[in-house]
Amino acid sequence: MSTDSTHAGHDHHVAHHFRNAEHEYLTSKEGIWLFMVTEILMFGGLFVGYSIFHNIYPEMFAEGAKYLDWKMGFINTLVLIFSSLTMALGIYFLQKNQPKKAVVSLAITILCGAIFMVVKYFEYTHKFHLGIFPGRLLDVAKVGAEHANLGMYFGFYYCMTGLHGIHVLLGMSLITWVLFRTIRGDFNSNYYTAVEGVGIFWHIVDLIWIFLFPLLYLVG
Amino acid sequence: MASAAAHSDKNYLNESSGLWSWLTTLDHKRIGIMYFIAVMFFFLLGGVMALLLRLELYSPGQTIMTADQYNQVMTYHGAIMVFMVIIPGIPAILGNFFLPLHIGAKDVAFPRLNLFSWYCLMAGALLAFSTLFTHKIDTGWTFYTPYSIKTGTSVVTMVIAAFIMGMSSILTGLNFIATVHKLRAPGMTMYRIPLFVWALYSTAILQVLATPVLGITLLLLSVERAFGVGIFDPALGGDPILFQHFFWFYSHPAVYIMILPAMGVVSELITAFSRKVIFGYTAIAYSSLGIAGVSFFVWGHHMFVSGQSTTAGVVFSFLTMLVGVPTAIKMFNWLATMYKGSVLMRSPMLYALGFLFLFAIGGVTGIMLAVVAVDVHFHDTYFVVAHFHYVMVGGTLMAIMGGFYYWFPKMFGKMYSESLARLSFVFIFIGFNVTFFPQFVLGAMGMPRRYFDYIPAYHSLNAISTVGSWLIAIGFLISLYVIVKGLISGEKAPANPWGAKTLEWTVPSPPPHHNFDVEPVITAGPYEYR
Amino acid sequence: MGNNHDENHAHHITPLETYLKVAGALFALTFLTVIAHHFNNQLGVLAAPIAFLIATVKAVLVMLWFMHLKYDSVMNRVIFGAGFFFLALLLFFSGLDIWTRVAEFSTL
Amino acid sequence: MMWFNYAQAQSFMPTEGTKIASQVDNLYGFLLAASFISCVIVIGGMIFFVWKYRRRTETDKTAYITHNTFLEFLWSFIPLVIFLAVFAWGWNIYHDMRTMPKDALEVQVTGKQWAWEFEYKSGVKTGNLLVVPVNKDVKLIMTSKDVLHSFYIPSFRIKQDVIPGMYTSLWFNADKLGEFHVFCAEFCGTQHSGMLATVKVVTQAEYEAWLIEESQVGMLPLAQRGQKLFQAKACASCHSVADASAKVGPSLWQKFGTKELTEEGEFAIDENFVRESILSPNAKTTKGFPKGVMPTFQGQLNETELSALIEYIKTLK
Repeated sequence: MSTDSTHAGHDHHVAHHFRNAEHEYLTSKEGIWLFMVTEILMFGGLFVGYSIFHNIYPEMFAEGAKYLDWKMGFINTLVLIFSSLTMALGIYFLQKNQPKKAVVSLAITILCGAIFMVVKYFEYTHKFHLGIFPGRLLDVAKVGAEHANLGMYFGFYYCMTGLHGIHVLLGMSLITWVLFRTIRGDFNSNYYTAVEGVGIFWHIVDLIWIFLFPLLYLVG
Repeated sequence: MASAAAHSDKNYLNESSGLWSWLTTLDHKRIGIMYFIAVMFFFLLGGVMALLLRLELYSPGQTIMTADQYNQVMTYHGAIMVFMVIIPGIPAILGNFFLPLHIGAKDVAFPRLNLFSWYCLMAGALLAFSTLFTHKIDTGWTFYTPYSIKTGTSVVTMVIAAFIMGMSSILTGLNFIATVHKLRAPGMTMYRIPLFVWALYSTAILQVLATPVLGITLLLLSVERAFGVGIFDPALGGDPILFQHFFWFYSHPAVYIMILPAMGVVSELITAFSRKVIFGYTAIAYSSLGIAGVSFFVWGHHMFVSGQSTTAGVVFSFLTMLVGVPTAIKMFNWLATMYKGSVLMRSPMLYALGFLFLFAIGGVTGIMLAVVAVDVHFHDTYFVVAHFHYVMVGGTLMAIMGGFYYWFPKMFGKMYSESLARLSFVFIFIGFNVTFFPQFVLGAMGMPRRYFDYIPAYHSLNAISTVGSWLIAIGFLISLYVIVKGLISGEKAPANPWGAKTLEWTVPSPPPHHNFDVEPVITAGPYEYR
Repeated sequence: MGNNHDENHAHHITPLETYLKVAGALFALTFLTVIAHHFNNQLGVLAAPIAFLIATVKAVLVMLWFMHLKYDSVMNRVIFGAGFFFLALLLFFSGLDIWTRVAEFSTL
Repeated sequence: MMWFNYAQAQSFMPTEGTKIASQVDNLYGFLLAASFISCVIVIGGMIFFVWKYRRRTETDKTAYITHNTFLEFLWSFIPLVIFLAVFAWGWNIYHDMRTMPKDALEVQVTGKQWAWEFEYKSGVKTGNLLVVPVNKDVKLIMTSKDVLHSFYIPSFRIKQDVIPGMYTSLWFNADKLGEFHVFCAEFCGTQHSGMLATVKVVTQAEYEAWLIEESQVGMLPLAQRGQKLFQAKACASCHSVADASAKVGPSLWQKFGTKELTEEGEFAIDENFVRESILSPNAKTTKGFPKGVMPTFQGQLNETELSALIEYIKTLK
């Protein structure tokens, strides 16, 4: 959304239908926020479904939560919060016209995203190993599940963490894109709309995880 | 105006040429035309399917297709008309073209996103049509579980197609909100924007807020089919009624995504052809917002007999009644606009009056359906089919046609044959009533919808309805001829053939690439006929 | 709305210190969540509300400072808030149906 | 034709078979009248204005009327009052519809693709035929075996979706003797429009006699029991028995003892073939008919019932 600009070297060119750079910045930012609302509502649908079925089958959900290792979720929470900080710092350094520091911050953010995905990978493979798959693929006998429809809990688990994981990957590629543009010198204290937009997206990813962590790992 | 018309012969149509210049254009006007071409094609396809359905229902028993084929054609007719015609219809064609012109902007806020959303619609449509060559789906456009989980057809492909088309709709809405908020010309306050823009704005809010929930619902349905998660599958402890809640949370506001822009068009037409200031600008503007707001509270009226709780049924029935009020306000305001006006019956006005006529009937039958005890009888019968066709076709399609004839001179810089356009209206209007009025009676007599076959008592009314569908087809064919002939050999259109007051008529026809050579400064409301 | 903003308005820059404080608070709250989790049995029914209360506080911190909503326009705050409002609506009405449904039991 | 045998249409609505139906019709009548008046005001007003204020000259001056608060209040408030009134009226009737009577005659209803099964407390089972005594509260406890269906009796103005995995209910008190249509009103696949049943309202004495007759099915000769079973399981909605016409499945008329070309090869139709076709229908399917359409009856029929069905199929000549 924030890409309606031609990036010719260092000077940002304001698109013809805007009055000035500030006009473009404010409009782009509103566009980004509107897009974030759709993200919230899409994830929210899953949260609503989760809370309704959690209410209908509290014991089954409690059983499901037992198969999750809260330590993994905890580590990932810390990693994501740290990445959110470095993302915010990336923008801060651009505002201060310190692109080198911004590049380092953004690189750390991508690294944190990668760590998050690696931890997720180990969590997933461990579950697959135990026969814990979503829905009817869940091997009730192998898992030794007490509730026959335990697959529903893991349906939610995989849908929510999977969709979140896709967003993490998406966020990482977006940050990589602004990272390269920062190296190229596209951004400075006068123009950093794209970084700000990607930042907001990355914080949304963090925001969703902040709720997923207690929902899936702790409360169950 | 005169100086503007004489200004230059460069306009958005001939400013660059070649197919590639169209496929990569960022000009909102060209994107509007591209939507027009695509939607017209989809409409033709959906229309042919409608004719086939009516032909099959001409008499009881198998007439021209088997039951399975009927169910497939019924599904595609619904899905095409909803996702590819009526939802993108007015916002994406007329909205794209005229929203920036109406508020004095050079383009929409995010032109690339605008083009991208056209490609989303195309990608979704292609994916949807791909299912025609695999296992044609037969769930109806509503994809109700558990049938959509059990049927052995390409539901997942279709659902992903709908997801992508939904994305197109979201992006259009997002773009419009930002445009209305940020790109208004100096002096163009929110109370000076034309009512069409108010309607598009309200629609855009719905598109942004409701569509994501459809997205997640459809994704969950795919997951349900792939992994049997059981959220919507009763066999696995899920709740099929919850699917309906999620589905209608989007699809009821979607009904207003379809009708609100139509109301906006009608507001423009009535004031332009009565050459009189709109009556109750504020009331019409706020009733658009009001309808959009309340539409999120009423979805349960699609589920009065679904097995949802009695309490929920009563609450939803009550809230539904509230939607009726802003709708009534609009109807009366339009009437009052004509009072002491100078009414000219050109073809766009005919369509606007046709809208009023059909929407009045669609509206009052809507109230009948909102009364829960009466709805129990009418639910899922032809009464409902007739009702929503009166609103969607009689309402939205009439407004599309009217708006298109109104703005045709501006869009293409040519005039069309007025007499043939009127003839087309006569066929569509009469044909429409012949087709759908008998369906109210059929519904009251108890004929359920989505029926391939019916008991002989329903025969004569069904036959009348089928004959009516042919009249509609003739009407649209005439319109197609009018458009093609106008494009090829229409007279050159002046900048303002109707003497209307909104901003788009101050620029030459067709408008130049950047819309306004000098940014307009606005000092008065949009309908200053003094 | 967009017409009369200050054209040369300099964007608000949150001090580095504030970012670090917010991050510190987020880390602390995450630890607090886990600590509370260890007392689940003692907390009983309060366990879930406490966990979500902490999560909400964290979310608000992220939104206000990391996402700069504290210094953003009212419109953007309203837009973002609308998302949560309509989500609550979906939950409320779906729940209204599900929790007021009177189950019919077969007598056969 | 069938319509008139069943119930005569009265002024575009089906016969009122219950008191609730008359109440619904009264409300509908009111709504029709109110709607007609509103349409006359709106459409009539529109036509009048269009004619009265038609453009006479190109330079017509029009009045500059931007709004009128009192009028606008009136046409918001009056509709609101009417809407709330009809809402309350509708709620009242709906309340009666949804309040289940105590001590009602309870019948278990099962919807399946594409037939209705009814089971009475005495164990009598029927297919697509619901027999009830007149002037007695009847409560239907309904569920579905596969997908959503909707149980709809137009003459009683009642309708309720039938949902797999849960029970929904309906009640009625028929005050007219006769036969009434039952439709499936929720889309359920290929034969959705063929999923019809009949409600037969009879006197209490006739009802009791019918129940006894039905419960003595066990005494009947094997072939006749098979015929009853064939009806109760609604086999006829997919298989014709009187001629060779194909429905959803192949005709069973004059089939026994012949050879059948299936997707898996040619087989003689003997007792074992029929048995297998009932219990595992997808093992061999007749050429030209898709697999996976016929549900299995494994576990739903005992040995005697199977023999009865086979015996009945033998008699289709």
